Parts: sequence; structure tokens; C-alpha cells
Amino acid sequence: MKRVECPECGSEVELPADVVENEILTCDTCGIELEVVSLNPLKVALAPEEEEDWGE
Amino acid sequence: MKRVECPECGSEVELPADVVENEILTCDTCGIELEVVSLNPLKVALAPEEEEDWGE
Amino acid sequence: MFVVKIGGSKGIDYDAFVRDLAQYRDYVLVHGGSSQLEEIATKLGKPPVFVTSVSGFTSRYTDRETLEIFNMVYAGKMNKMLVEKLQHAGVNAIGLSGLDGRILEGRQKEALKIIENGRKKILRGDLSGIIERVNTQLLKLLLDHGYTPVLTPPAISYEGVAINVDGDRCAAQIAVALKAERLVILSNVPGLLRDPQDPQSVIERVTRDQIEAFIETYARGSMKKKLLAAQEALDGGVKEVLLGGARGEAPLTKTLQGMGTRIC
Amino acid sequence: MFVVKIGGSKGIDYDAFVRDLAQYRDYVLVHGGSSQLEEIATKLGKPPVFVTSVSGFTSRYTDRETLEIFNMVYAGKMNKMLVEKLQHAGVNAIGLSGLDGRILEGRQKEALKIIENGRKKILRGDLSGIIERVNTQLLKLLLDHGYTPVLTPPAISYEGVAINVDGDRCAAQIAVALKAERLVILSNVPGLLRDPQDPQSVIERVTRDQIEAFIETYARGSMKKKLLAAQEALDGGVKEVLLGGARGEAPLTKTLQGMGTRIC
Repeated sequence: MKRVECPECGSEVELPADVVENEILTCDTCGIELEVVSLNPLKVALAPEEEEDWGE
Repeated sequence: MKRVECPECGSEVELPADVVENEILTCDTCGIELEVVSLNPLKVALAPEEEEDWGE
Repeated sequence: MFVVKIGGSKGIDYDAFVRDLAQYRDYVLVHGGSSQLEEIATKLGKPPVFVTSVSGFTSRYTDRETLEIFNMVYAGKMNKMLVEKLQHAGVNAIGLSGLDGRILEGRQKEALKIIENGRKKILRGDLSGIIERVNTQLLKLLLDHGYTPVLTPPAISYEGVAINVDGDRCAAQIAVALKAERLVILSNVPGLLRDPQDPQSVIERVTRDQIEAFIETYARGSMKKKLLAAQEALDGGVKEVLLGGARGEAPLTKTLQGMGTRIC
Repeated sequence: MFVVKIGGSKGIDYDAFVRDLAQYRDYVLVHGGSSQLEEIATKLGKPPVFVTSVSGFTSRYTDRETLEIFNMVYAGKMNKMLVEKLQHAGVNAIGLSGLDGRILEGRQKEALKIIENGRKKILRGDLSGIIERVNTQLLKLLLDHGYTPVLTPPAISYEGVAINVDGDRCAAQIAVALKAERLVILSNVPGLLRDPQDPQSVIERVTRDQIEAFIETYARGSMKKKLLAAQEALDGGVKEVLLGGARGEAPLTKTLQGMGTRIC
């Protein structure tokens, strides 16, 4: 099981075995949304905030 | 050989055997340009005047 | 002053619509073109890719090539078809996209949260966004000189890049910016339906504070965005939003006379 | 005030062209799109049909369906691409076709005299025509308020029907109507060539009264129409017409500095 440190609260976040790039994960400790920015090297960052708006 | 009356000067205009619709003919007597408007019934009229202008 | 939005779905008789619209004065027309886009993009070998947002909105993934086809269909085919028909009916129409004179300006979405095969993901490189500014000076300049603006997405980002924006929400922002009394949205459905399968189940009246709930319960697909547009229009000072059918004869007049859903 | 016409042929670097153009002020841009039209019309299963006039001009037969594709390519793809690039370069461009606000108005050709399989024939139903009026009030209104018009065919007939008109002759009519000093036509050839196969054989200077003769001798294909446009511009009061290449870096500046053919 791959783990990574939550950039917000520092606790460990477990990644699903079949995690994909750009997947959104939630840190169970602080609840922040994280984005798997890249797989190798494994990197996560805070997921960008966006309200709902879509084109045609 | 089909013939038709020139609407301009009244003389007889010979049509080519393989004449097609909308073909332009010239009356040999008065020189006016005629259009074969329809084949059956056979009808000719003065060809419209248009200067050169074309689209893209 | 009012704003009319006409959709791009199949089965709309644009000649009938223009005959109806030509009787009115002091309005801005906004139009879509989605069904044409799908048809032509597919013919050009670039069938549309749709994504679903985390809260259930579906929308097109707009990459560079899709945006070029988008310009061809919206700003080219649909816009100039409507301008030609309006001119033919004696209305001095002027067709413009949001790029032109920066009429519709806003922010390109940095990233989108979507659901793909059940996973929540971030999607980048989508040229879509939110409108935050309307060039009302240009619109008023044209209106004051007797021209009728016929507007279409795309909009333009602050960095000067074309972005795909939702036509209904464009219409809402334009109505707010021009301080229009009314926004009329005509589409292939006769109004907000209690039962989407039953065209007779039109909900005649919706109040402002019912909108959120109705987005969850009754609205499907693009109707969600129409209700969102209605909400933005009302919150921006527009007095009334009407949702009506675009098909058949006199669609605008029928909607103004109460056929369809009235939101205020 | 000057008018620039940029062609639509392959191999033109529009980013380089826009970077060059953005340094200038007080101009109107007119553009074509012919090579794109051929490509896209063919993909949409409607390859272009060309006809030859009795005096040797070749042109497209524009039926209703072709005109819709024409709008998509010229008013959609090409126009909004140029507007986007100009906006990105800080120029407040506004893209319009001749339909919009009736900027280019004229007469639909009733019938055309063509040669088909060696026979002289009358061709009807071709949606092409001649421009006879330019809406200079609208163009000046936009220019005075800081907008840069980016114009494209089609034009509109007096009956309010879209008509295909030649982009070079559009540019000439616009230059005359706006009393521009100069008309610059940039295309895929570096100027009027003594020998069409030899790009080095540019004729540097042509006087007004040499034009008719040069149309017969040196000009091929669309260059005939460019010389005709030059003639109409000069006869309408434009002081100078420059024909230059549209490719590579700074095409406009190079042509203004004398690279290409100067007609006056």
C-alpha cells in the first residue's frame, strides 16, 4: 500500500492500489482534497478550488 | 437541324445538334447573344448582361 | 430591454422564430449550436468528448481543435444563419462572438473536477471558463445606433485566449449587465418539466428560493444549467426569467404570454 | 488609414503576421480562407465546384450548402482565429462578415456566363455577386471607439441574402469607401511575377494604365482578381496598392518597405 504525506496536515494518506494520475483523494485526518499530481515520482498537492461552470 | 427565331431581329438561328440547356448562342444576323432557356419546349431568350465578378 | 436565448438543438424552425422575433424591439439575441457541433465535429473526425462534473453536470471537453470547430459552428454557421434571416426580415442584426471587442470576458478554468470511471479526477487543458465581464459599452453603442446584437460563445479569457462558456449563462450575464427586465430561454423542451418524459408536465411557476431544490429534483442535463442561469439572472437584478419551447410558430410570443415556466 | 488583405492559403504564419500588424494603428483587416474552405468542404463531403468565366476567371460555384460551409470557414474559423490572436497581442479586434450590419452590400449576380466543356453557357443559382455599398458609418463608429475591424466575406444582397464576393475586391471597395491612402494585399506569392514559376521575377512597379495589359499577360488565376481589385482601388481614389508575400516574418512591414509590387 503506497502512502504519502498530506501537504496540509502532515499525516499519512493511503493511496488506492490502482491510483491514477490527477486522481482526487481526501485526507482522512484533515479532510482536505488532494490531487495526485504525478505517479513517478509520487507527488500530491492541494486540489485546485473550482466552482461549477461548464461550456456549451 | 433545329432552328429558332431570334427574339431580337426575327431571323432564323440554327441550333447545334447537341445543344444543351442554358447554352449561349449568337444570332449570326444581328450578333445578339441568346440563351437556350429550355429544350422542350424549345425556347430562347436574350442572354442576361453581366460584367465579370466572382466570389472567393 | 430583454435578452432572448435560442438553443441549437434539432427541430427548431428558425424562420418561424425570426418572423416572431422581428416584431419586437430593444433586445439582444444569444444563441447556441450544440447539436450542430456534435454533427459537424463527428463528420470532421473529431467526435465530441463529454465529461461529468462531480455534482452531475455534463459538459464538453474543449481542446484546441474542438474550439476551432466550435468557432466554425457557433460563430460561423449558426451566427451568420441567424444574422442573414434577421436582415432578410428587416432587422439590422450584427453577429458577434464573445471574442469580438471582448464582449464576453472571463477566467479560464484552471482545472475541472470530474468523475471518470467512478473516480474523482482533476482535468486540465480544457478551454472552458466563467464569464465575469460583459462589454456593455460596445453593446449599448450598437443598440443606440440601431443594430441588434446576435451573440454567441466563445468568450475570451483575460489572457486573450478563446474559452468555451455556457450559452444560457452567457445570456444571464448579458441580461444582468444590460439591466434587462427579462431573460427568455427557448429550447427543445417546453419548460421545466415535473416529469421529463411528459411534455405536458410543465411547472408553470418557480420562485427564486425553489431553484436550488428544483435543480436537484426535476432538472436533467442542460436544464440544470438553465436553472443556474435563471438564478444568476435574478440575483443580478433581472426581474423575470421565462423558460419556453423554441419549436413551432411564434415560440417567443407564446412564452411571453405564459406558455412555459416563469421564474421570479 | 490603410486596408490590409491577408489571404487564406497554406503556409502563412498568422502569429508572425499578427505580431507585425499589431505595431500599426488605424487600419482595417480583411481576410480570405480559400484553401481552408477547400479542405473542410471536401471533408464534409461537398468538394468545391469551380467554374471558368468566358474571359478566363476561375471561381467557385456557390450553392446554398457551399455558402454554409463558407460561413463556417471564413466567418467562423478564420475570422475568430485572427480576432483571438489580435486580442492576445493587445489589439481590440472585432470580427465581422459583410452580413453584419450590412457592412458589405451589393447585387447578387442574376446569371453567370461560363465555359463548360468548351460551350458558352448561362449558370444560375450561384450565390455570388458584386459589392456596391460599404457601411462606412459602422466601420468609423467602431474605429472611433478604439476597435479594429477584421472583415470577411460573405456580403449581403439588397434582398437580404448572403452572397459570396471576392475578398480582394472587398478590400478594394472598403479602402475606397474609407478613403484609405493605401491598400496592401498579402498572399502566397511575393507580388506580380513576370514568370509565375520564378518567385524572384517580381515586377516592382506597375502604373495604373498598365494594369489591363498585365491582367492579360502576366497574371494567372487569383492574381487577375488582385489586379482588378488594384484597378478599382486606384480608380476610387486610393493612392497606392501594394502586392506582397504573406509568408515568413514581418510580411506587412517588408511589403511597406518595397518588397513586392507597387501599383499607383
